[in-house]
Amino acid sequence: MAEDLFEEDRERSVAERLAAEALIVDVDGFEGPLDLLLTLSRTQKVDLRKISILQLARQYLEFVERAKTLRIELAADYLVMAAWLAFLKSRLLLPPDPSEEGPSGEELAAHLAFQLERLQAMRDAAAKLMAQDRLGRNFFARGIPESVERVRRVTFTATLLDLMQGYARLRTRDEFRPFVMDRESVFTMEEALARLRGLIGFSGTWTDIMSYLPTGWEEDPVKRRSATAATFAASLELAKEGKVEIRQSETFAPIQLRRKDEGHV
Amino acid sequence: MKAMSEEIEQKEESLFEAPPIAEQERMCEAILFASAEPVTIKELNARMPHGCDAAEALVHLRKRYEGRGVHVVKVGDAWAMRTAADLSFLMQKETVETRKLSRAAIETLAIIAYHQPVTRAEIEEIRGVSVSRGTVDQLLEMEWIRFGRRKMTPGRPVTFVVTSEFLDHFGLTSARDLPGLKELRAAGLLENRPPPGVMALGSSEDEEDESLEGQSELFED
Amino acid sequence: MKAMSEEIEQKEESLFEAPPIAEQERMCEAILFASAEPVTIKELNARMPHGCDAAEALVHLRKRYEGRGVHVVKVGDAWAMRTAADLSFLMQKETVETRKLSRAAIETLAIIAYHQPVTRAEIEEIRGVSVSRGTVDQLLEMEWIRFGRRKMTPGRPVTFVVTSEFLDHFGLTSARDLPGLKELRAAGLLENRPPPGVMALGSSEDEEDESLEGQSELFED
Repeated sequence: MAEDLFEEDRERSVAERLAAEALIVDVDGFEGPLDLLLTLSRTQKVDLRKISILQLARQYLEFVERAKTLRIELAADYLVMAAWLAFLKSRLLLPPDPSEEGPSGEELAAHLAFQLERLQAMRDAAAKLMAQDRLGRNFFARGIPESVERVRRVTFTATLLDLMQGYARLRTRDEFRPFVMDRESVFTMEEALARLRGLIGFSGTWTDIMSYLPTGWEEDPVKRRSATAATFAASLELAKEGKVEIRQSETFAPIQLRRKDEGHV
Repeated sequence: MKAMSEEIEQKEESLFEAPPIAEQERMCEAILFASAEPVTIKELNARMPHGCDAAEALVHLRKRYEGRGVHVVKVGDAWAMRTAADLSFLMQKETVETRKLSRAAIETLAIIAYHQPVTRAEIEEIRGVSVSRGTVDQLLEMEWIRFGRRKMTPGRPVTFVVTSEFLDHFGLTSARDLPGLKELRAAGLLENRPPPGVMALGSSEDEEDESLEGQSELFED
Repeated sequence: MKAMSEEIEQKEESLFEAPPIAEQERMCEAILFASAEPVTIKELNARMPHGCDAAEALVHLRKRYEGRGVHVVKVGDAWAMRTAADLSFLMQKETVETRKLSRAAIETLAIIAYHQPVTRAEIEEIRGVSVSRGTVDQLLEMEWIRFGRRKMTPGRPVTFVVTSEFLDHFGLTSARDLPGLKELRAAGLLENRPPPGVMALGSSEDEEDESLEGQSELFED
């Protein structure tokens, strides 16, 4: 390969050099280094299978050099390709070193040639594809398609397990209840408050708050406790609002309350 | 592309000589097929090479489609192709969708299966809610339940029983094959009850929100 | 309406006896004729009365339309009626302006069609440049390509394949009918030859994803 190097050089006409130069200006028009290589390869005017990769590498490196002198920024992948081609070039020019690992220069060159040929083949195929008779251009579909009415039929299904679970759910519903607090013996503060508000107007004198417990809540200790607590809390609330006064003579003595009149201080 | 330019040449030639009638028929066929609207004879003639006689071509085309799945029909003063009226039933696509029965339907069905013959009032008593007409209708329509004998009680209410289609669907020989509560429990179908006594005090404010539905959801999975 | 209910009756009867083949041919004709999109044999059979054999009816129908202005064509596993390509000169009125594809999109489309199923890395390896998102998006949006199976290689990359819409648009029965496919394969240009050694070219960093198998799967069956 090294021998025909100079011959190739001589063969390059001025016109081709000019063409290569023109490419520099148009670097944006290339779709990557492989596209550029393919374009450069056309100057060789040979079948891609017989292309001289060495010559192509030189053309490419020249291109990159020119771009540099013209201060054209080249994308990184163009530079990576340049480095790789420089490496390839040295491999192709130097006699093979038997101690060296890895593929030979010829193998690398053959692969690059294959890539170029494959890219070219895909471009040709793309052109052929686009030249096919095409729907809406060369042949046509029905112009008035008749709409297909969709009739949707729904069928319902259930499994035996669904059925049994459904029944089990029903039959065991009464056996237990979800988290509901038993409120039968609870007299809430809201209830006590409502009750006190209604009664307080008549309480001009000190009265034991126990006398305000609702009827029916005095006997059962559970109910009594709840009602007492609620009534006491309610009376505190009313005192806070300035509606009543509360007093207790000593610890555990009865708690008394009376209406707070405007006149009282 | 080549075909197209040949055709253009032919078009120019045809200023002097019209294509054979069979070819004209083909042209009418293609135009009527592809056109989004019915096409008048005038328009056909305008689109076909000079010297063509669309009216004559249509006579042939019409005859060719006689008795076929597609007809050449006149729409106003224009022509179109339409599928044959007797094949209109083909212009619908049936899609079958399978859905799970609603819970109300399953529960109603279960009660009928376990308690048959059973009246609507009895179903309602067991479910604790009224049974909607739609639910019963759906089960009747599916032919999984049918009316049984009237009950010899005041008002002689109708009863419901399950059908042999029901037994077929669920792979049962008779409704007596349905597992009982004990077996359901043994099979682990009733195990998901909440442990008793774990009442959360603070969370009980919204108890009135809880309906029967909400409650039994707890046991579902 | 009367005709339709008769037809439904006929449909039910035909559980036991299919209509004569000439009638089935008419039915296929009507269905294909009415549809702008290709219709699969499966759908044809689903829409025709029980017991019909759409595949057989289509053989007859196809023959009947040979040389006509409208053809019966196969698109993937579906069938459609299309006007004869040689009459395209009559159809200027119907021509739809298709969106112009970029060179990158056309090349990418061709690579997918000829190499399918193919990964993005493989496309990039062939083009020597990274594939922009927009290009793939555009082709996906046009429904000319779709995602294929993942490749059973490290990283399990997704693959792209062409769709039946692609075949329909380019008048191809299957991807095997792509122009020049045989020659390309014979020349070894559809092989995914890994580069010798470890030197990677251009953007093919992730070439270890690429395996030899799978490339020609589509064309094998």
